[in-house]
Amino acid sequence: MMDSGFDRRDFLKVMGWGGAAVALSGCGNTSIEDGKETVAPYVEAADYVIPGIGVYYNSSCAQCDAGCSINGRVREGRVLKLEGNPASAINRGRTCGLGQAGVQHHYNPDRVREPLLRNGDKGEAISWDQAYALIADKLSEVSGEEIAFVSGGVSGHLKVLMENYLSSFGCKNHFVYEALAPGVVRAANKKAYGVEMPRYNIDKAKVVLSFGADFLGSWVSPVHFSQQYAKFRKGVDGQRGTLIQVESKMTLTGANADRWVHLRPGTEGILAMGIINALGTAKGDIAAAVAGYDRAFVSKETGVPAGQIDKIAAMLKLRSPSLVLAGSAAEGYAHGSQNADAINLLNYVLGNVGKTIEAAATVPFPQMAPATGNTAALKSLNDGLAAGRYKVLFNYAANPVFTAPGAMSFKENMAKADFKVVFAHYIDETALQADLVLPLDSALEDWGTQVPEYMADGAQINIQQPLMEKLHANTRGMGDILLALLKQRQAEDYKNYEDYYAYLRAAMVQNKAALGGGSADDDAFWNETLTDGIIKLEGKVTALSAKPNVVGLKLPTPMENDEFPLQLIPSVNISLRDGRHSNQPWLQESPDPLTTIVWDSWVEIHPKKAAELHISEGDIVEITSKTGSIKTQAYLFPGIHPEAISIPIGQGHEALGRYAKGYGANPFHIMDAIFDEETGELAMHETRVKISKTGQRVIVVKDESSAGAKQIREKIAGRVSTDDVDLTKEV
Amino acid sequence: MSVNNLLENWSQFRHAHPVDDKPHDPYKWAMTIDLDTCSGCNACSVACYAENNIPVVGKEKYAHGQVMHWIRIEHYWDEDLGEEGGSEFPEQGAQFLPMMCQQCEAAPCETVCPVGATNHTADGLNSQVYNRCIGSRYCSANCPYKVRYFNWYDYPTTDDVWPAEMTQQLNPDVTVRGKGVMEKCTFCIQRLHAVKGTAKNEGRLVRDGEVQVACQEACPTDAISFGNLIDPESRVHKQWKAQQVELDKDKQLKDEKEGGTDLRGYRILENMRPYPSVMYLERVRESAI
Amino acid sequence: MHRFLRMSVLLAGLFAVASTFAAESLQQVSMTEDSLGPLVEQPIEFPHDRHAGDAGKGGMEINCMYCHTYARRSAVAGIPPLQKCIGCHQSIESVRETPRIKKLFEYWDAKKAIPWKKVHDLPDFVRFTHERHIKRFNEQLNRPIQEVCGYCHGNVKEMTVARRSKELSMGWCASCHEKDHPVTAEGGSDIGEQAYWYGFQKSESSGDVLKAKGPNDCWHCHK
Amino acid sequence: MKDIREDIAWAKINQDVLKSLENPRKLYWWILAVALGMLGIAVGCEVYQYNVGMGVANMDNPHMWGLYIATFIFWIGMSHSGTLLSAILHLMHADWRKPIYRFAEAMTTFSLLTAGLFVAVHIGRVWQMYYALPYPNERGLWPNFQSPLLWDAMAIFTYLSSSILFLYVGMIPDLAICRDRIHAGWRKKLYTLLSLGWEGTDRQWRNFRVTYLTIACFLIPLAVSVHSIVASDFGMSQAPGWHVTSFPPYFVAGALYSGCAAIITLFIILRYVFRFEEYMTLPILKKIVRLTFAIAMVWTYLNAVEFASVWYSHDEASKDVLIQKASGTYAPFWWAMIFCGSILPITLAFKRFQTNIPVLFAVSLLLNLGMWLERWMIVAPTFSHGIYPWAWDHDQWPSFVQWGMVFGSFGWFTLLFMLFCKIFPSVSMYEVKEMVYHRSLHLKKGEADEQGAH
Repeated sequence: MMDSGFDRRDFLKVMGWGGAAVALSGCGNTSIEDGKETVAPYVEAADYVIPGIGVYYNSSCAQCDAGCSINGRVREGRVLKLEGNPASAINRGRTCGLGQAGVQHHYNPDRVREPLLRNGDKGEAISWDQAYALIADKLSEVSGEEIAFVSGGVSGHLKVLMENYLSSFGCKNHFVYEALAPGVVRAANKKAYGVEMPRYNIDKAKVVLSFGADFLGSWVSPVHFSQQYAKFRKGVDGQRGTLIQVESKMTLTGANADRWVHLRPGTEGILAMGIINALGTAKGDIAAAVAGYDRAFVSKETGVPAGQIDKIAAMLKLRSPSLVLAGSAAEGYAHGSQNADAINLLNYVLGNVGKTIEAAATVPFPQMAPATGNTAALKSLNDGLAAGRYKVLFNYAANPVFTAPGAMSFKENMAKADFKVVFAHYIDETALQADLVLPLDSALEDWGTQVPEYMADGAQINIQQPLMEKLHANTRGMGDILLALLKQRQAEDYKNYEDYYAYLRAAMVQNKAALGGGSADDDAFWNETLTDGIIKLEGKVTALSAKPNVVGLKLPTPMENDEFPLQLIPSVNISLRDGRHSNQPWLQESPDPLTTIVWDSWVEIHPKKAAELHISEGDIVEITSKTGSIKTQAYLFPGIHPEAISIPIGQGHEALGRYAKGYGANPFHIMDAIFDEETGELAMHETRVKISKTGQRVIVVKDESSAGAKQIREKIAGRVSTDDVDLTKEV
Repeated sequence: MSVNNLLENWSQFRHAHPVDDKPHDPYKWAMTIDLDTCSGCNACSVACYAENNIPVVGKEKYAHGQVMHWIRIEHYWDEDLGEEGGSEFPEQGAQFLPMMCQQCEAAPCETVCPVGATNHTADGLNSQVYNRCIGSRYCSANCPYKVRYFNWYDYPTTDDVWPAEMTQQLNPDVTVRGKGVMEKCTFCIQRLHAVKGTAKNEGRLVRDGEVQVACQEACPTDAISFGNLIDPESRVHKQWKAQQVELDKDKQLKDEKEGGTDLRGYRILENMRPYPSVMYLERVRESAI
Repeated sequence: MHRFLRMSVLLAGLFAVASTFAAESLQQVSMTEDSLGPLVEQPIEFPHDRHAGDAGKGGMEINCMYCHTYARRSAVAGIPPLQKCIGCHQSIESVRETPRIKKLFEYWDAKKAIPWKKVHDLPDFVRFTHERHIKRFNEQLNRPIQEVCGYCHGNVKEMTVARRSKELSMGWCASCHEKDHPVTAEGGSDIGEQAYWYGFQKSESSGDVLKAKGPNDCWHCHK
Repeated sequence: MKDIREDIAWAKINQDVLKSLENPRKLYWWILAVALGMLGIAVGCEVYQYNVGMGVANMDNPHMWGLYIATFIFWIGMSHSGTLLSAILHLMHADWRKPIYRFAEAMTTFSLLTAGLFVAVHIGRVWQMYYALPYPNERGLWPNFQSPLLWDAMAIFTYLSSSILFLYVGMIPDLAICRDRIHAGWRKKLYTLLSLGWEGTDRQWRNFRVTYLTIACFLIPLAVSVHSIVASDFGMSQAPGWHVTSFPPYFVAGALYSGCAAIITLFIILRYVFRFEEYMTLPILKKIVRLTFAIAMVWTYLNAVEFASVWYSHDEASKDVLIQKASGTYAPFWWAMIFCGSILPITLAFKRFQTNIPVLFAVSLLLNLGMWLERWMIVAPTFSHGIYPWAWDHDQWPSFVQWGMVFGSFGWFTLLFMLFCKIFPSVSMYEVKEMVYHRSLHLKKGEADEQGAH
């Protein structure tokens, strides 16, 4: 599709054809006019360029780390809409709401447009050369150990350049930080299966038992899992898959479960052991390990009725293969690793390993493999900053000031670094603290490669290519910036690469054999690659090692706390995630699926508990933890354990532009710094709080009507039980 | 609606009943939504915003109930939840339901519009003509599903709805609605027209799967299927047939069998006789657990 | 007869006359044709007559589709990229030094787009597609392209700068859509399964040759 | 007690009535000023709404119609009194209508004009309103003749034009009197033109009577149809609480009801402002009051019929709406309506109140409040509690823009009405003369009988 000689970027230039969309009134003409509007045709145009007809380009979605490949519709040089790329095994032509909103990340009016240097509490625009010079200058003053580089999960060539840059001045402090990452699960998987992220074949399972893994909403690779889920529901020969969700706060996945089991926060591991016990198929030391977990004990600790446990066990026994997943059960608690181990043990006992849990293929280029983010990194970074170990701090694709638990007082510690450089799309909370802010190209303007952490069938490398001309002249791609910085240090090695695009192309073309390019000539291979948007690879598959680890498996039983009687569950909102998307108005206005609340935070309380506390919907309540307190509106929500309350993450921005700033409250601010003993990951659900009315009231802004979420009179949303439906008759 | 149309074949403009006047030929667009696979993730809704230039009204106007989402995800709890003797927890989860204009065959909105701004098209859609609409809002008053949305403000000129940068994202194939007009789901008419054009150019009919509506294209669980109900090859046709749901019935035969049916297909508020073009498949829940 | 009666009769009469006249004349408006629209000031006074006009009158008889090449593939007919003008003109030495061509090359050297003014500019809520009309009349009915373009653009080959010569008002469009047009003419391209479609909207009056009206639902042009 | 003194000299009648064109009491100018002020508020609101959008009226989805439509119906209802008094009572040869029918007709005309404004105010794109009119146009488009709203537009237009005609024709003889009596000035010109050269010849009188009678006969079915059609805006829709067969008669009754109440109010005002004590006598007032009471009971009955038909129907949705009205957010207003509409009129049944001006004034105002609430209670609850539960919204409340507009409409009406009364004789002189004449005949006859008895 790229004809040589014609640079596609020309095409991507915005053409003045009829301006933007046409309007009914207000703007735009409403009667026949001659000679009012002007038309500016191309100076030169490739013959596939037809005004009025969209052209489609494949690229990669950068809204989250799942690594979906997208297909952008471009008209008159403007990218209008993103669809999924059907060729990608991960999302097979589908997208989530987040992905759809990618264009609003690109067109966002609050993007940073100039390099900004701190001057008092204002940022003043400087040129890139000045910025680069400044960095070089600052770095010359410090040693490698005094430099810290924080980034979100990175992969592909960007990661390579990043590592090269850091090693160029002997810096080992690359902190890969993701506020919401399955860190504990990875560790547990490593122990149980030998790999951090195996493939979960939800579609092959007859029963899925999920301990708080919100795989339809926000866990690991939601779009991929959603597709598997659809197959799983259709089932094989009419035997429809059954989903059981065990958690203390209903997630989107929980809302789709055949049976939603609520249990006391943190006792998931105990339940898992209880189920193994109830199965009674375990032998040897496993049997010994679970011996203590009889129905009475488990049911007492977890609050799950004994009958329920038996039912679950019975079904798991009856329908095989099944699949057991660990989500919040693992990430949530100080004993998360223990929970995860217990849950993996259940998988082992059920013999799912190798059936529904398979080894994933990995890309044959280890240096490109994703550096997966976790929260343990944040801890060590924070400690380092607190100790004043770091003089220069780089920050990319992470917003620790917003997402670090209040107890860490990260903001204060960050201030201890003398020189803070933030690569940013918007002025977010972290950028506000920076001394130098460097504006980035949007994901739709930039080149890049992406290696997803979670691989579907086979391995794949996603290509990211510009879908349109830069919106703002003075932004740069992260790759270009790193290249420029590298040239400061190792001019020789990189002199051949005029820009990141050149580097990328060279790097790919060199390895075209390994990338399945075969003997095709370079241009052909490169154009082919750009056209497909992904490179599919066999990848190498290391077989899973299924080994039970029951040694030292100890599951504490929850203890009471009178001062802070409630457990705070910071829930992950499907569209706002860790809050980096809160400035995309479509996402702000797309209601939370379970509460339909928009543009705000809320605290979910079980009606029973609310009645005790005389709290009703719309009351502004104050939630206080050891660390601090926030105020937000109360919402009575049946899908939560009475001993817990839940506040969604992602709102409560103090920066990030007009669509995010000043909406809702940020639960991270009151989060205690409690970590998983084994992995050092942040235990998200361990903060205990008390709740009190402030006396103020508001009307909750939500889509749900005053009828509540009830069907009245007419049948609106129908439901049948598996007994009275015959799925085999379906198309 | 010229004078001779008016005098000769007035009936062409109204479908009293889907069958007793002219049949849809060769196209009748229809939709099926599987509530068992729909996970309520909202992707469809956002995709619709992106495709159809729907304004984001902001918190304050949302609070006033002036939101514009053409497709909304409703969720319902079990009837007995929280009631006396009912369960305290939603043990069977929630029920999600995407609700958009049902493109009724005998649409209540059509008959009442004083200026005929909403009409039935030859391919069985319920058209909404913005530039004809005078904003009497009678159509919405008469819509049983309440899926019509009125432009209470002039969003193109309202701050922060479409700042300069964002206007570049607007879809040139879809009119941006000014204040005072009614709007609603169009089954992505712009996409339908595009493929119908291509088909005509090539002297054929639109093939199944050749066109996807925005919500369907985004849906991660493939819960939405859309196509030409007349085309026996289309997935929608097969689904409707398999579910024994007939477009022109206000009471399906299968429901009259005693002992009910083991099919999931139904249409919402069928008994009010709007003859909706959207069939829903009931959500299924495991009885053994 | 009494005075006040006379008066009222008079009034009634006046009203009747006036209203009927109004009704008539309003109907008439949509019928008047070939009144040239306003003259539009263009950056370069492009001579259509020179390019498309008949050889007899010193024209080049260039096919409309040669420059407005998008018309048969897209909703918009499109103004050709500067590239195209240059493509020919750099090898036409004879007129190389004329002011208009000089101007053209100035734009080219500056790699700057020529800001042409829209002449046939419909209201923003009207979606006209060139593609379908070209296919229908030029390819299926096998009518000469200049005639087909002429339906809406008038006799461009005799204009210099294009001017609107039809009203392009809704009634005017509808008046054509309500006519019966033969579905395929001699030498026209096959309509295949479309016969099905046309059969559906064919008019009563059609004899042996299949005739059909244009689409008449509002959504075809307003969406 | 007699409707009017039989010994008023005809000259005096002319004099008294014409005085009203010259020097009313101070109060008149006060009323005028206040009315103007109220109108100003409404104009302000409309300008704001026109510029910013309907949203400022705080309507939403599902609350698509607000107070505008409610008030629109209210004013349409108002208009029925005039026809009732002048046309129906005219055919029934009820003599007592003669002194008061003129202003009643004026009321009809002006309340129709007010109602018309509300349509314009309600429409989202008022600048495109002409689309709703069936006129031949270049686009070859016609409005949708199936839509009750269109019938509405037509019915109201017809009603307005014919009631103006009726008002005018009825005035011709009086205009002639004015023409002859008034001193030169723009008014004289006006009257001369309007009186169409009336000389009071027998021929003219005969034609006049015939014309007047014809229009009267024409007007009555029209009046009934107009409000039936307004009722069908709701009856023809399928929204719960609207889809009621008994709406047309119910609406007509309500209309006559509010009309009569309004007549009482204006009767009292005019009587004072223009010193019409001689003609607008208490006995006449008493008759109107009785009439009002009767209609009130009819309305109450039809109300009950509607509730019953909903209650015993199988239409669950409508039933819910009814329950919602009586117990939900709108309950206070709904019960207020019941009180004002059905309980309060009982007072009119008592003789001692039937001529008690202060009481009647207060009551008549309250009755109209009740009637306004009735219209609102028809419109709003259905929207807040429709068929589709997800779209329920019980919290919506009209903004100051809507209230301002409603408030202002009364100013607009009063303004027009008061101006009319100042420019045209608001008491029909020639008919009062007839009345006096009939009265004296009657007495003479009585005396004759007495003599016969001896």
